[in-house]
Amino acid sequence: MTQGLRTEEFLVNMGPHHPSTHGVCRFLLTMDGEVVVKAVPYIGYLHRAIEKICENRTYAQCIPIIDRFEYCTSMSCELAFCLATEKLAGIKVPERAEYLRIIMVELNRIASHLIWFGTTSLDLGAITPFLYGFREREDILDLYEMTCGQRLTYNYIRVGGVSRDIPSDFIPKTKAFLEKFPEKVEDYVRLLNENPIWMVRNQKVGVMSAELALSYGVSGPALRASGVKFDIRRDDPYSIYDRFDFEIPTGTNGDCYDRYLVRLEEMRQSAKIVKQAIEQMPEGEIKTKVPTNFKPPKGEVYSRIENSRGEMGVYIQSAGDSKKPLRLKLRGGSFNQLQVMPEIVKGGKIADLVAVMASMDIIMPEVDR
Amino acid sequence: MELAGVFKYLYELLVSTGLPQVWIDLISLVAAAFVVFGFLAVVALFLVWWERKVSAHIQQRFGPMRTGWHGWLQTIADMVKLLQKEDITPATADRPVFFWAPVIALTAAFAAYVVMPFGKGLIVSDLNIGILFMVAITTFTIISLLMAGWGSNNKYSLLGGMRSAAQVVSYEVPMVVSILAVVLFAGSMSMVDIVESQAKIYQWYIFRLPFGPIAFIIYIISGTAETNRTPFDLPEAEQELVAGFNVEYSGMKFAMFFFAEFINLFTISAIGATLFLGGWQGPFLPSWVWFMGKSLFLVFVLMWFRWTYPRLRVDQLMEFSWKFLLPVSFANLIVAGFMKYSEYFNW
Amino acid sequence: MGLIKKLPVYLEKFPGGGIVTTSLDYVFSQSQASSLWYLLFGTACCAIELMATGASRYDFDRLGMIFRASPRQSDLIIAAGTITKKMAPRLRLLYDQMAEPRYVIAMGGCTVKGGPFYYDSYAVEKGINHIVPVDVYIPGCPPRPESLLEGCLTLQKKIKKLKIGDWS
Amino acid sequence: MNRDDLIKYLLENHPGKIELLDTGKVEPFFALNKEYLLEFCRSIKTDDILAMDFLCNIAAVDTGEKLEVVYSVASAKNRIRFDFKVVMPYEEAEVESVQTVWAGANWHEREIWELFGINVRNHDNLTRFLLPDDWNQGNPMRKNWDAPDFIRMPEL
Repeated sequence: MTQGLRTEEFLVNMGPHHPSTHGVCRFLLTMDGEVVVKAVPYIGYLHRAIEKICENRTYAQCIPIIDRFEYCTSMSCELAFCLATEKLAGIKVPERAEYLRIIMVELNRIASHLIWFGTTSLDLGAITPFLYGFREREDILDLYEMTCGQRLTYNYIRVGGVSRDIPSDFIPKTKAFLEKFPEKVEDYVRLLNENPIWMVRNQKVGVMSAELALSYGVSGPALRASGVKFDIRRDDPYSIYDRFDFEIPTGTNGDCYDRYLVRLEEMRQSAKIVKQAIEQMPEGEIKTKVPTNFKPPKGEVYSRIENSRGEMGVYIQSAGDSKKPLRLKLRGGSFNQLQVMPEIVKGGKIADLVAVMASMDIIMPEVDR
Repeated sequence: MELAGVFKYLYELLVSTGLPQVWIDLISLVAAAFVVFGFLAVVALFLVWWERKVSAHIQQRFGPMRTGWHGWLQTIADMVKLLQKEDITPATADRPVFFWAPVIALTAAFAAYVVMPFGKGLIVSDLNIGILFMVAITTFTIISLLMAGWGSNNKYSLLGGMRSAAQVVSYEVPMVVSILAVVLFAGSMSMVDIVESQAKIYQWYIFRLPFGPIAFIIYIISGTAETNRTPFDLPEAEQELVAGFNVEYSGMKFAMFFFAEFINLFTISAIGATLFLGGWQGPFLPSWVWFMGKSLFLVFVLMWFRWTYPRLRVDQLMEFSWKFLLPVSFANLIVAGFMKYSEYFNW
Repeated sequence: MGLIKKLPVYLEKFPGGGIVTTSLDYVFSQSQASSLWYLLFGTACCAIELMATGASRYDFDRLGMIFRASPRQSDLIIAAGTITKKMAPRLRLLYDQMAEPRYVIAMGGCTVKGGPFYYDSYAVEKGINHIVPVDVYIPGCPPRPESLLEGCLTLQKKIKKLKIGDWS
Repeated sequence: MNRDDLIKYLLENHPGKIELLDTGKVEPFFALNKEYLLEFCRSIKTDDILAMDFLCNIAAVDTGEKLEVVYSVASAKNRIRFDFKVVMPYEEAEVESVQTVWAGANWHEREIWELFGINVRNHDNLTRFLLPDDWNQGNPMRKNWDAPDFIRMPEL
């Protein structure tokens, strides 16, 4: 193409402050004109030493810190940590608390996917869907606020149950939200799915094969879009997910468009799960009594749940004689998804990098911790 | 109320002072320049506010509310604030290029209005090559964007400048070809002649089937690309290039780019209104009201595009222009030629 | 810039110049306060609340605040989220790239004093006030959009009191 | 494959090389010698019955007496998950890189190298990435680590 014309590659430093990096990731791009020849991610700009902090906190004190590990889905993080601790200490959770947890976590998945929907469309230049996504998210945040008083970092799910019962108007309001939410999703579908610009920007962009995804440990919607039907909620069921009826959407091509479709469908499925959980929820206790400074027996456990960005794992090692964990390691889906990025953006345009980054739904605190 | 009468009266007043003809011409030209300049400044201020309001209501919010009634003073506040800002020139910048880029952007944006027929008899200079002049002068904006991209000595601005150059070169062609179809039919390049050839509503070029609507759509698409607006806002794509060519500009220089952008938006809409929607032609109301109404309607359409569509990628943008718009516009030109030839269509 | 700064000095020499300076003060400070363009700078949890504040329900645009991606064109950094030791030099760089007059809002506990990451963290900068000068502190983890709006109104009040000569 | 079958299968296939730890949890937990690590990882990945194609996590642990590196693996096909760890004294803080088996191990290993000071043999890119580029205060996740500006939470 460029025979006889001397061209030179140049370096572009994208980030850590850049509108499309969703926080503070930095890419060092080697560019040939508009084409990305090589992309090297540099992380750590949000490394807050959460693991070190948690080693010096009691188990109850860890929960607020872990909230901030992945702030888009704080509820899931709490759930992952509490499940791991309960597994370690052998604590049983009351039925009602299990259902409350599921309702909260699935609503949180919807909220997180709405953030993804907004930022993705923003990254591809469509500003209005961003505001639509946040509009629906506010309704979910209202539900949380009436339950635990916080909008973003909840500290609601505790070891042994949940911190408090839901108020009396929570159920009707949730039902009202679930009633209108599918229509809103249809709005997004009408706005973007068939939009020719949206399609050319996303289809055949950032194709990730199933083998590549698995070898890099990519999980969650990104893995399912590559055609691997793997969902921890179904394949390694935790809590009470085996009682619900839901589908696991998968893609075929593993491109940005499939990842988009998979996430849209997941929002619908989550709404379905919440609906079932509300119907099945029994009355009763919401918390097993656990002493404030309880000391789990000596042991170690790795427990994982399906977060909205993939597998969220918590590894806890307990020394047995301490009220603090000896080691707590958090594993977020974005960590592996960012790692695979250089492989799949190679040879694309700089605009494709933005599209891929958006469709992977990378969120930096999960990477940096 | 026709504004042309007012200007005629003022001109006669000037003549009656008995000054030599040279002075009269000079004074009237300078006065016309000031009037157009002032008018455009008001239009640009209004458009910025309007854009924010339109976007806000599309997005189910209010937009500026606290600076004046429904925020109508917002743009003025923005401008006064930008005036107060520190004027930064990066140490590594190519200083003259960096300095002159916004000036050229603004000048090119204003110069287009020499041949714009604002109303019946309201035109600064009715050149017989009016539309050619217009197309030529609006292209100057690109030079300024390239200068800004190069002069800033920043990789993002350079990419932005390059993108805008490539984009405008490729969209200029279908745009001119679609305009040519109109010129062919009007038989003149003078803006006034073009407007006068669309006296009745069925004579508006947009209603002349089949070539009119196609030419209009091609024109609007390439016009959106020329003004660097979504879905073709690649030169300043926030998510890719931070702010594109103007990433290093601050204060008044940025305000000039900002102004030029909105004046260009109005230019594209005004040309569209003149060529396809009958310009100032229309019943009952004064001619300048019709002109403004049609232009602002087109501005609204462009804003609607901007707040609805995602952005194209740079290679897709080029493909769309060269592989789709250009062939269609040529075919359209041929159709227009046949129609002109056959008396039947020539109403 | 320098000229505008010296304007009151020249104007006061004329009779009635004081009135002009006072009304200029008013116009300038009002316009600055009502058009605070903020830099799109968010690192952690607070960035989500910042986005939510910009979205439909709370709508930053009502106050005339829109985001700019380039620091050159923005007047305000809303430091939303934890600033780590690795990020601190970048924040300073961004601040240095902004054009005067510029303002900083420290949003959230992390930027005020390290927040929940004050103890036992080896990587978090304990307060951004020793990186950049801060105008308004907003506590909370993360602050609600209402408190962010309140913080912006406080900043506006602060700016409205400024006189022409006061700029740094 | 249930828990007992899995334990039996693994112990039969790697006789004397791996040791089952009693944690009482659903997923079995093994300990193995660090010389055997790479071979073990290869074999469980290529094994048709196991096909552990998914590396969940690598966590390094400083227990105060010794260092441990814990690998959590899963199979997306066969719904199997188990963990294994290598234990080493402080003086021999070194493991073999498993990124030839699972490419995603790369960053996890960089992390344990940076935060725990455990050297990773045959790793292609052991460079700073979580800590600032000019970091010179050692490996902060070690238990005995301390620095002048490191403030411990007071006991309540």
